[in-house]
Amino acid sequence: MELEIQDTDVQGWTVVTASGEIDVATAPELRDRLTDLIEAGTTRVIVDMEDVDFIDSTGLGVLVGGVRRARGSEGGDVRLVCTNPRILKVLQATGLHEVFIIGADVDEAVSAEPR
Amino acid sequence: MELEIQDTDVQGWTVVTASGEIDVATAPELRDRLTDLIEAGTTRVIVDMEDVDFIDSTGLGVLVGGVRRARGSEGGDVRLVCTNPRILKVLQATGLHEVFIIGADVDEAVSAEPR
Amino acid sequence: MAEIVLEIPPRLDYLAVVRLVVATAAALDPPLPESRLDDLRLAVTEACSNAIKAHRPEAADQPVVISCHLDEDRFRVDIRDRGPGFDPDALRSLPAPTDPSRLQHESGLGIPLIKVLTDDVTFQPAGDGTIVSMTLKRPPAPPI
Amino acid sequence: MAEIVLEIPPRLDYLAVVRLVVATAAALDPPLPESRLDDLRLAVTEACSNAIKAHRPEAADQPVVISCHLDEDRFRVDIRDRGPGFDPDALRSLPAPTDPSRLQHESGLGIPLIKVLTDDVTFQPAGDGTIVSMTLKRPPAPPI
Ligand SMILES: Nc1ncnc2c1ncn2[C@@H]1O[C@H](COP(=O)(O)OP(=O)(O)O)[C@@H](O)[C@H]1O
Ligand SMILES: Nc1ncnc2c1ncn2[C@@H]1O[C@H](COP(=O)(O)OP(=O)(O)O)[C@@H](O)[C@H]1O
Repeated sequence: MELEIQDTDVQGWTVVTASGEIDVATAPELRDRLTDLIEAGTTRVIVDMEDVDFIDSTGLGVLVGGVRRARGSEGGDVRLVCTNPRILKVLQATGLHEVFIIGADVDEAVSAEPR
Repeated sequence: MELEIQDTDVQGWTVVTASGEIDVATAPELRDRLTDLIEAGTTRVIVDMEDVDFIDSTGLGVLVGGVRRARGSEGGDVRLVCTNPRILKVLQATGLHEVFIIGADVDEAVSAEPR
Repeated sequence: MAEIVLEIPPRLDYLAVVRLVVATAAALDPPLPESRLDDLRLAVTEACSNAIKAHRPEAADQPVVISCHLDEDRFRVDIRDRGPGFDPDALRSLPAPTDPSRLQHESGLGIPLIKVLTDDVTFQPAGDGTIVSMTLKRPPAPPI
Repeated sequence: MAEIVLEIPPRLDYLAVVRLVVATAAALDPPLPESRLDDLRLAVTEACSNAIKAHRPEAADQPVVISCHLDEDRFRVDIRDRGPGFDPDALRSLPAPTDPSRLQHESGLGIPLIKVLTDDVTFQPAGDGTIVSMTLKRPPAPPI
């Protein structure tokens, strides 16, 4: 798994672009990065999953933890960019598509109604 | 392994483009195609190996057999197009770079001096 | 019936190897369709990561054994660990996705996922550990 | 020292799986360099295809066993078959490439290749078969 972090100029959202395989072996790195961002006050985070080809339950759990921490702050959230049917299928199979706000691109994720 | 056979307009040479892995499991198909061509009188054959990422001793043996059969006819040969260092290394390790005529492209292979 | 067996040390960085082997075995003739290979890769990852964790710390020097059974009409993979065992029926289910307390749970998705992704799964206590057996059916061969 | 073991049916269409597993194991920390992974893939293919052929026809239902031994300074892979055994020192060497009779030989390149590609190889008779042990040294770790 590779991670890249980029500020956007859209309403203070920060984009974390993940690529490769997010599994129990690599997910801790994603957890650390998300936690660091949120604790440092960057509570609006988009995780761009367009280049992720595999995610397991540990990876999903890291995203759930991120959402919980981010939503603890006014206006905070961790949202996903994802159109890959493989990954969408796993989000659906776990019901997590009802937990996360998922957009087809960063603009769509940013402009969605909060949950 | 995939094979594609194309006539060229260069001096009656026919190009067999191989791709993928040529190993003991897939080489028999290459052997059959080469033997069919040569027995049908197409004794000038270029095997384009630019998209081959693996070849084992059985694959090399098939090429040696092809060279023997083709050189049995006046002006016949099986020549290789190969610039991939992985494959060139194996040709060198076996001394077969001194048996085959190897070009960087079809033109170079066709215009080389016969051995 | 062919059988492929893989033994790995109980370390999470071997999971990528396991996925590769199992998916490659399942793609052999007659192959599982691509989308079922995805299901298999994920189900195997979940079962195998549970197995690896179950080896800590007592069985850290014992292998986790993955065996693939290739039948005409089904593909079965067994994951055998030397862990303490567990009762799969005693696991608490997660709150509904719409329940705000769902966000409190970062784990517990593995076995529910395995159940959704496979056509059949069994958890058998095996003396000194557990065998998780997962089956995916192959699609019927097209008529000739 | 970690160990990865793979058992396969003696069928040539499993060679691609073997290459994958062995190369993936050797790419684990500390990884062999890419060009040595190529050497390893080819050497393992040669040894394993000899092992598979040696199972015909008597041992067609017995597995070929590939085990990888991951040490700090070297990677070793053993291929164990249940074939009739052979004497590697009795093999005739091939004519020189410049000798026209070289073209008469379409086989016999496997073991010479293994010897060139590995840092060490041994062929041990093992009761009911042969163990071919191939070692590739890892490059020394860069100074910190
Ligand atoms: N092979 C196993 N051996 C022992 N315990 C296991 C095994 N598989 C699962 N478990 C237990 O079941 C629990 C639930 O597993 P799972 O649904 O995969 O979620 P998670 O691994 O995220 O906790 C694990 O936390 C563990 O306690
Ligand atoms: N594991 C083995 N068991 C029995 N015989 C073997 C084994 N490996 C090699 N041999 C014998 O050695 C010969 C030479 O092997 P090799 O150099 O790989 O060339 P090839 O396989 O093309 O004949 C084989 O033909 C076979 O008779």
